[in-house]
Amino acid sequence: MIRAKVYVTLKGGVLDPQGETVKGALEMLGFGGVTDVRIGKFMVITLNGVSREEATSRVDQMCKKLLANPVIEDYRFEVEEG
Amino acid sequence: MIRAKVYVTLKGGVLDPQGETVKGALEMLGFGGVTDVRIGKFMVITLNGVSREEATSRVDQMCKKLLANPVIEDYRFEVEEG
Amino acid sequence: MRFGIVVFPGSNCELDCHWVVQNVLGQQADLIWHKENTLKDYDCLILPGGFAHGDYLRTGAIARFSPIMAAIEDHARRGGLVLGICNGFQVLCEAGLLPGALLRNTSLNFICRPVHVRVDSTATPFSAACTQGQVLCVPINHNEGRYYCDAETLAHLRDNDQVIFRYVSPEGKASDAANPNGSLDNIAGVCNEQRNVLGLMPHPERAAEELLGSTNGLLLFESILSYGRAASLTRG
Amino acid sequence: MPEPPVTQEIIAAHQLTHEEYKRASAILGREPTLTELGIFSVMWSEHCSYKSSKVHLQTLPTSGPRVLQGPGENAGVVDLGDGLAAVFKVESHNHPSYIEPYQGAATGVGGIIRDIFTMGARPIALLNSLRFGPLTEARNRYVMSGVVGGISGYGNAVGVPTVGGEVGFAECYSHNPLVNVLCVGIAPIDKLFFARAGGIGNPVIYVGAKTGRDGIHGATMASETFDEKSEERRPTVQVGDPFREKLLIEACLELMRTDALVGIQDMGAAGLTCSSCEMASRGGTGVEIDIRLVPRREEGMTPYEVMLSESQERMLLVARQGAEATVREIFAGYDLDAVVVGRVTGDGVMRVRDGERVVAEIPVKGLVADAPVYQRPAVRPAWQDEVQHLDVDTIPLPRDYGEVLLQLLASPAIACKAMVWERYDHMLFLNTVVGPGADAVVLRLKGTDKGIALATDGNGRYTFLDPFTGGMIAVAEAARNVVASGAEPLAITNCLNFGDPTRPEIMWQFAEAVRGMAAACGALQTPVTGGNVSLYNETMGKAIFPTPIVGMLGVLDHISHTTTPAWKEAGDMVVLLGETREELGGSEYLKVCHGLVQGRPPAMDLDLERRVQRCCLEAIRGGVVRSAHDCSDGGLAVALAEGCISDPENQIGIDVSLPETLRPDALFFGESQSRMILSLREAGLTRLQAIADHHGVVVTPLGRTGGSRLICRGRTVNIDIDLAELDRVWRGSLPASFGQE
Ligand SMILES: Nc1ncnc2c1ncn2[C@@H]1O[C@H](COP(=O)(O)OP(=O)(O)O)[C@@H](O)[C@H]1O
Ligand SMILES: [Mg+2]
Repeated sequence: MIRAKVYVTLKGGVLDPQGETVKGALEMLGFGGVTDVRIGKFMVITLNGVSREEATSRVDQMCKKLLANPVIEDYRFEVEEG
Repeated sequence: MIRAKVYVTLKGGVLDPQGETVKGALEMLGFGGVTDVRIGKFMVITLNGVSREEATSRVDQMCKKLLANPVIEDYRFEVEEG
Repeated sequence: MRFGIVVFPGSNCELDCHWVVQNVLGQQADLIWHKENTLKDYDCLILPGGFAHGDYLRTGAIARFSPIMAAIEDHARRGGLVLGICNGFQVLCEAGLLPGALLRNTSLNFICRPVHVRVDSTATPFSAACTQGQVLCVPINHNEGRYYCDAETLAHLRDNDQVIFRYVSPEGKASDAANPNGSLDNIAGVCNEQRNVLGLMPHPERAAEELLGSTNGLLLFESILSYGRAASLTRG
Repeated sequence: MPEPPVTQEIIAAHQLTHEEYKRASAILGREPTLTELGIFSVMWSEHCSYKSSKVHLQTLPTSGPRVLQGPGENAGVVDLGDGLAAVFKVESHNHPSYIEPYQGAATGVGGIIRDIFTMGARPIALLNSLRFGPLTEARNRYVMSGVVGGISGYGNAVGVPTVGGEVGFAECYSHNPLVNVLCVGIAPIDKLFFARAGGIGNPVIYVGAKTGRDGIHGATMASETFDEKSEERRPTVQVGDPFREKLLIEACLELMRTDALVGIQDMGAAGLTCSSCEMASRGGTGVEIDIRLVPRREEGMTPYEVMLSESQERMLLVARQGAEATVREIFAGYDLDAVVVGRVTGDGVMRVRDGERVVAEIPVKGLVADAPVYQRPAVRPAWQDEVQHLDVDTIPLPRDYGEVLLQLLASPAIACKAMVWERYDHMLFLNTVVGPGADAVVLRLKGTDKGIALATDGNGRYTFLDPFTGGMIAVAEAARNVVASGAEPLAITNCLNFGDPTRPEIMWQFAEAVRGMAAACGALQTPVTGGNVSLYNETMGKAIFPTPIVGMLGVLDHISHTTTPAWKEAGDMVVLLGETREELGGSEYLKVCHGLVQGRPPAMDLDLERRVQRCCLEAIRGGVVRSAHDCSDGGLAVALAEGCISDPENQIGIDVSLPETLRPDALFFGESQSRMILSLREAGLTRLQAIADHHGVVVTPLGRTGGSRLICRGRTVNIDIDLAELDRVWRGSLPASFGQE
């Protein structure tokens, strides 16, 4: 069994109103010192019956095709066995 | 400067319609071997002027109070300096 | 004219588009399930509003892989008209038939209400019946309507007169206050370079009958019809 | 795997009383197994069995010439003419919405929609009736945002427009918000479906989403009061999937166009258990299910868990033998499961197997028809006299009536709710002729000249002060709202939100409110076609205001009769139908300006109410009326202000003079019932007078529309406010509570 952890984040220049709102809410709750909040997606994909290399290349394909939109997002992932 | 990476995921038994739908889409696209997809949030919080320990305890409080919904979500985070 | 209305799982404005095309305009319209692989000879395809695949992951992200999409691309390549309304616009962007992407509204809230949009180009088959700079009152209904593209694309869109609709005040001024969702440059609708594919966030089919409050949206449909009439004339 | 033995603790945890446990054992002729215990427990919960409320509900009038289906099915059905039927019902999701506001409200929307399309109707609209604690508290704002977000998130995505509703606020809802959702659907009269398991040997088919461990014990949870420990039960929260539900609607409606279907029921509270045995009970049959066949999304689920799961977006249906393939094919087209899980049997038994092993075997009649019914003690509380006592002479008259009007317009109960309904798709299907923001919503019926009108209403404060009157007013006001929109009221659905029924004072409130509703439904000829009861709305021993919510359905013979509250043109006459008495008890004015929840609510004369409504409707149909508005919360002054500003595109002022025959605060802010404000062209006045005389209704000319100010002249009262100021206060108040602008 292989678990891939995929992180999809908004590209640098893209406004993240959710992050801004959370930042504002944290300040309102009295949490000081927060200078930035960015919110992205965290996906855990479980694969069966594939090798680590195979999984790595497949997950990369998944990200390119479906999981991230290159116009607005970057992605990154890790693959773990076990 | 401290960067906290926060991972918010749905609790085990909680239905993840989004994950299920993405799983179905991956299958439709011909990606075999995917047995499960779960989708959560990935947040990056930048803090200034606090120690690592201080940041750790603050982020934990943030998660408890705001970032995760304890009814249906779990959270986990890492704190990095620099 | 013959209209084809594409139905994705989770679409929900297909019957409304069908109603307007058939009962208000008196034209023929078919509903086309997304699992179809081929298209009949339609003059105009409509990708309606709704929540294809629940809007899960990203709006339109999964729908763009529907079997019907290849036929839609083909139709567009051959110069056929494609109108994406709201979710349909999102699908067309994901599919690369239109530039840019649609992000979550800056208010983080779903918004359903009439807004004012200005017609910034009448040089499309979808806006020819309008006058340049005309202000239309048409409802929006979305959670992800914030148009975004990179600076280069934006410059290109402007240079090529591809921004067709902008959110404005009732007096026709584009301002932040008149921008309901934080769209870049107040963009409410864009077309492709060939000008035969249009996507817009407002719902013209919701402004097509006096009984429901406005007929401003009919101008889009009327533009399409006169384009169709002209085309059939030249075709002989 | 054998089930653990049933111990005293387990019985207690299932909230069966000793007597109920004995009764269950007697029905079985032995001790129940764990699965059986679970089944009895949910079926005999308050939520499913109506054991405390049944005796009272039976007193409601439920039949009439237009009623095609009264209580007893998934929803009520009313004949609209032209071969069309309206299917409608309201449902509560109060407890789940407190625990998880977003998902609680979302799954509430999903649940009520299933009740509608299960009857063969396409759901065309939703309304919601919400109650929250004061928005000055962060937790209440969080709950309200979550609930509104959940309704928006689910309703919009499932593709059913949310066209109206109401929102109210009071301290008592802080720990017990109310989330009541109404759904209406339209079906051809000859294509209705019922929840009956007919035809021995017919397949029982499970369709929709897979089963997980969601909400196990949700039904019993909905029948408990809250305490600090409730937090621990949180994992039972269900998550809604509007996308799957949308597919389920389309698949079911497609199946209903074939002849494959015999009976169908949604899996709501108590899931597979409730749907299967209720269908068997209605069909006079038995049913046998093998839980091994049930599609699941989690591993290792026990029979108990499968039977009690409240996973959403599932339906159970009975098909004709031989039609299995048709069913499978249709659902496969929508990528939904459709699995034969059992058969209809002739032995009147609900039999649950886990493969070969029988894990439950219960006579259906015992479980459903012989469920316990309680005539619980009902006693008028000692404090009732005290709260009803009001000495108006101790209430100081306001110094500045304009200031009071602004205060009332800013009160969240009265303030503009656009912030809420702009988050709902209220235009889908192109039927919304009058959307949220008017007295009632009006939807056209495509293919006919007709329309339907819907309104929800209920005043917890009135009902708290006098449950009988409160019950009457809930019905009367809902009807008045529907009349104001140009429709004739036909029938109601209702949701009864009350506290702990084992407390005699709560039971008294319940009985009285139902008695009031029954009286009003009788007088106004609007029978009850169904509804829902939500009890145990208390936290730490404190109950909510008794809050009956009425959903009224009306029909417009012609859509051109549609009428809205806003003035149409300057120079029109504005008149009051009905009479104003010196009634300040229970008013919003007393609450907002004097901090009092005190006195008797305004009196309700049902005969007068009927005459006022008939008069208004006749005048509308006769083409005399240009605008009509019910005069309720905040009284005359607020109703006049709303007439001026409620249409943002066309705000018109008014200038009225009133003879001060009563205390001026009662005159302007009192909430006397059976009053409506109409505007009309001057030339129509004689005609209106004639109609009013015929119905024995008093018409009082108040003044004329025009200008850009609201001006009220009296001897001591002088209100003179710019409309822009009224508008700013009224529209800005709710957003301001949430820190916006
Ligand atoms: N307050 C009420 N007034 C009239 N009928 C009611 C009321 N509450 C419940 N009922 C009727 O009792 C029946 C059972 O309701 P319920 O268990 O809520 O159905 P469902 O499981 O479909 O939601 C329905 O026919 C419903 O209309
Ligand atoms: Mg039901």
